[in-house]
Amino acid sequence: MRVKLKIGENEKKFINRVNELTGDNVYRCYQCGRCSASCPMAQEMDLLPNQIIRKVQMGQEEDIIGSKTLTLCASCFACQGRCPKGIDIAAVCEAIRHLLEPKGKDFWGPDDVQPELAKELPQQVLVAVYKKFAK
Amino acid sequence: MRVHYYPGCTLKEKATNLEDSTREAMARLDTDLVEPEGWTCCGAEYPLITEKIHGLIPPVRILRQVEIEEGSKVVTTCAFCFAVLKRANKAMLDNPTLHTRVNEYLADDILIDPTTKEKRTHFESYNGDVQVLHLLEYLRDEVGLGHLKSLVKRDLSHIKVAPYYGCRLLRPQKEVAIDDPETPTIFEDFLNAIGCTVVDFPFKQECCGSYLSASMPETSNEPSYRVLNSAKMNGANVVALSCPLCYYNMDTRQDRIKEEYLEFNGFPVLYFTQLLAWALGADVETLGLDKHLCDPRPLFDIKQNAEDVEVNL
Amino acid sequence: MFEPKIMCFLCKWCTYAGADLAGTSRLEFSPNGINLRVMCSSRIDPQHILHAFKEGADGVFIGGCHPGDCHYVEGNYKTLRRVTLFKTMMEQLGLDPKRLRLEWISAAEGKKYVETMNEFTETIRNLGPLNLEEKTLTEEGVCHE
Amino acid sequence: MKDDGKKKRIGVFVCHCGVNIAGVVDVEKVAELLKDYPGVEFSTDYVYMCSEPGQQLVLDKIKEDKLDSVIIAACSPTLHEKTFQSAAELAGLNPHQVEIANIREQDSWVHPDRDKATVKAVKIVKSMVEKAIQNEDLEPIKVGVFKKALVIGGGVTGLQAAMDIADQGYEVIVVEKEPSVGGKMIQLSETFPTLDCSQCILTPKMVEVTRHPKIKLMTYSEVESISGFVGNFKVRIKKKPRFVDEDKCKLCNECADVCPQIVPDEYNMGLSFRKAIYMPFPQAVPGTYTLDMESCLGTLPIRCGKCKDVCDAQAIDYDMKEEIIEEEVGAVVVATGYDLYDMKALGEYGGENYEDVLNGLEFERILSASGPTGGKVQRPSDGKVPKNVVFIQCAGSRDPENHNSYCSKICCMYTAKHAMLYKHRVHDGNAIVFYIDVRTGGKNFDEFYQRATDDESILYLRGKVSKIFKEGNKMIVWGVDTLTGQKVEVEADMVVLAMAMTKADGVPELMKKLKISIDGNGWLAEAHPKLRPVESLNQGFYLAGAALGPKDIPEAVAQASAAAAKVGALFAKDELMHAPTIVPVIEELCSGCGICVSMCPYGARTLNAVRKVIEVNEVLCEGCGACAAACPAGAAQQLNQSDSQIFSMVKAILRG
Repeated sequence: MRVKLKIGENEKKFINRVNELTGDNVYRCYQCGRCSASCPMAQEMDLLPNQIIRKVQMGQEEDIIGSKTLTLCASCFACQGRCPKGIDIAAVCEAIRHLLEPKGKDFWGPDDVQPELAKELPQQVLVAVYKKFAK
Repeated sequence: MRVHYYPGCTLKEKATNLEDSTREAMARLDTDLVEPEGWTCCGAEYPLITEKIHGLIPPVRILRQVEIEEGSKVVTTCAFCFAVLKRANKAMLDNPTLHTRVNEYLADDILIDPTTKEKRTHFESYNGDVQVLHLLEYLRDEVGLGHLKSLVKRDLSHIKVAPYYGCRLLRPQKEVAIDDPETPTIFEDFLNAIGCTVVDFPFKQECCGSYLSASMPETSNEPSYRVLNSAKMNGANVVALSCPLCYYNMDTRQDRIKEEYLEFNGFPVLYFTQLLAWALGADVETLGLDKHLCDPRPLFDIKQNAEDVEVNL
Repeated sequence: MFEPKIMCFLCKWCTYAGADLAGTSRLEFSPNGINLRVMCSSRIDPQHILHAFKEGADGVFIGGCHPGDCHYVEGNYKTLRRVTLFKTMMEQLGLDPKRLRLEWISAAEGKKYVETMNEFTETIRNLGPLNLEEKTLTEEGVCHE
Repeated sequence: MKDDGKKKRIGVFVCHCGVNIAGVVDVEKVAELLKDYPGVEFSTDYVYMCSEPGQQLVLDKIKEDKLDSVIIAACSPTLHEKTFQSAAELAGLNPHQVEIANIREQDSWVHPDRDKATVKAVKIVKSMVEKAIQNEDLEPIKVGVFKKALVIGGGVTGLQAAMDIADQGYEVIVVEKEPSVGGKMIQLSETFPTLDCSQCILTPKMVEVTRHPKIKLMTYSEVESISGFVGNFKVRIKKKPRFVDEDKCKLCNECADVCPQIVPDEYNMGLSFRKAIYMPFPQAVPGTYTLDMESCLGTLPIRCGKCKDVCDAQAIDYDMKEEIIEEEVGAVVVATGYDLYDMKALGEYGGENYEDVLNGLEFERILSASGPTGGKVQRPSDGKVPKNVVFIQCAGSRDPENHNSYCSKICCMYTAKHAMLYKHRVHDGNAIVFYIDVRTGGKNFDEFYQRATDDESILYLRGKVSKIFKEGNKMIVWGVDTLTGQKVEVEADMVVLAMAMTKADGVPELMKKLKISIDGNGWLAEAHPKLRPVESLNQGFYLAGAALGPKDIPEAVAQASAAAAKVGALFAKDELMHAPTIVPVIEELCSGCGICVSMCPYGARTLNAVRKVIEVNEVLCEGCGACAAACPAGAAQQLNQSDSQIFSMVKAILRG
């Protein structure tokens, strides 16, 4: 793996937008990894929560776009609760999903619900998941 | 006593056992639950980013309705609704920008007055003055656990309960937490007050998989299984909770957990209000126990307790 | 635009040092206040404040150490008591008590000093000139601002 | 020395400070405008007033123009007031006739507008001229120095400071609140990076202190209050009753043998038990038993009283009372040390609920040959030898959101030591260290860390642990390795937390009494972080050791010696100069109302009931001026800061 690190206008724009949307500053993260150690979904992820923040710090938007992590976050705030800096990583994921929507990225839609689940799912689940992941 | 109560949409449909047991229990505590006129869904999830302001409209509208009806408090049992209402309320208190924008939007909202049936518009700003309480907080702070204990009619000491908080009652700490997020005791104190045997277990604040059970159903088996298994390993015979979504993941989906974890042979899950109503002497039929996938009825030893009820009554 | 005259009494240990820190940090702010250094804010006698108003001050500022941090044990509490009392007197005299401000600013709070000076200047600017000397006292001995 | 109506001859010197002032303020104009101001005899500007030629200019002009007061319009008085006072003194001028007009920090650096800054500079200078017109020549008040020091804290820092002061020939009192000196260091097993035994290097020092003829040791005692001022403090020390006569006690241990009360042993961090009457540890200094009355069953014969019965030396005295001892000292060294952050605050690591999750000091006791297991590594719950031990760094440190924002500094090194010593004792065991950064700045520190990884094959995983919980008889640790990007779960037999260092218990309350400021974290605040690291702003108080912030033993000892040197420098003088800007009484105006007496925090003012006037102890007066503001008659006037001076200055500022 090799990468030519570039923090140019586009990268800065991306980083600034994430900061704006979350009202925080991703550079506050010093990569202790406690979010990942706390995350109940870490086992399913291709990028751990701390790596998502790292990628934002480095302006590597492209690497995040395809990551499963964005749709594995259930906003349980375990990461934020134990983060020594109190960074809301669920909000960072939400911000990134939001930024990807105009680029045509749709993470989930009403048609994606499995028909056999549709009749048993509690209402709040459908509302929540639609709100979180749909365009 | 009369208090505003926001049930939320799930309680009217899939979680009627939570709704019914809540009403049954509160009636026995002489508390009249008043639903705000014309309430809607709260939105289930609080918007985490600043630009998604529309997510604040439904909860603030509900809270404002409570205020119009001269309520100073609103009680919820659903942990999701609780978190959304509480965070929205806090935003109205602490965030001047959101306060202005949401109120501007709601100023032209139309509402039918509950008494005069007149259409109203041009409302004054909602300033976050309604107190949002989870029922556990209401029981602790308004009813009083000592008083509650004195009203208990049945012996529940044989029920070994693992209290499951999940995420929404405890995090984010500064905005919603009803107790310390790492070492909470409010649920335990409540269970002790109604006479259950409390079982401490390390997964009480770990996530159950939440709404991923809709978008990626296979992923929520493991977190839910770990919670149930931990409760069992620590000697509980039931998990108690307050969230219809956690209930769905941990009870309704138990057949799918069994498919993945062959050694798992089921574990009962209850709403805390079912235990409360039962302790206060409610009829077993009112608790909606037949809705559970893993049958909890063996825990409700009706024969033994019926006599106690009569004696106490 | 009206440029108010502000008389500032600063204690040597905290607020004066805080004002110096604003300087070393090159924080720019409105130049309306001029400082007089005293050993402790408790050196300030209400008659010093009255004198300042009489000599043309539109506002008077007193800066001391945070509660508990006074170099002279509890001088700042004495100041607080005096200022609180004096403010009620100001009302009786027909002077707006907002023209007198007491603030705790430590040696490390250069930024707070600057913010306070800007804020206070703005407050006084909004209140307008005092011109106490030109005002005649009414029969009751009260000056109507 | 009133000038008897004689007009003052004042010189004004406006500094350019290169472009620092002149770049904004029109300094020539300022000097020019001041020329005609009443009282000003001479006015000029110069590029660097504080330079050698600049000072010479002032000196020459004082002589030439017979100036009896000078105003230096330059930087803040905190920087060069002393410089110019000395220069003026060389020219025969009283230093109290020198005033600084601060036109840099409080003008040119904060107001970039040239016109506004210049106008402001003129007003500032004029106000200082007004002050100078009424300035009097003042002579410093001379006070003697009580050449005896008080050291608060009997840990390694306090002991070192006491030894170093005593070796300079001065008397020292050491006050320690615990029954024995030794502090935290005496609890350590071995010290990094040399691995020499902590007790072996500290106990000789403890004994030396007791034998030193100049040192008086007061253990089981606390400082109640300190009054007075540098060179002349009065200290009240509370001596708690030990109920055992130190001189009579023969250390036979019979009392402890018969004592029926068992309580957790503080020395072993509660990992073992002691009796209610006990000696903290065999090498305790002073070597005596102490009866802990809070744990005692009862001294009446019907309750217990067994220890007294059995004591042949008749050393036990149940009637011993708390004593207050008063001492006079000239200087105080504060070496109150640190405590470990409370494990209860870390709920995610189980708080204190898991027996096999230890803090660093508890593990020190387990490693120590004098500890509860005699140095064998056994876990507290079942005494088994743990085969998998997880060490967690930064427990409570570097966490501004939930705990402490600072780095506790010593944990990286002692965790490496812990892991290494564990491997020395359990060869087939696994030691896993979770870290965020490994910080090994110090002589031979990184080499030591490398030994841990190279020779002992200790696995370092980069990531902070989020949760520890018990499953069966294992502790499950949820961590992460950020280097490979994996969430890691470890089944451990025992976990050791490198708990943050924090302020010692009771320190904020004590510092309030001593008027020593503390920072937001509760650490003592030094007078200047770089240049005056062992002094307090409160004169006569010197600070050393971990009470100032996390540090290791050599650093604490170095600070102790530094503080001792400062005390020595103070004691080398026979007299101290006390600032003369006090508030005397103009007797003709004083009605003896006594209002000022209640204003004075130092007890410097007393009412002479016979003469009905206030008398002022000029040595006690610190010159705050609170009394001057309160005096209804204007009889209390601060020297060189009189009401009349303030009025003139205010006028110059507002009308000048």
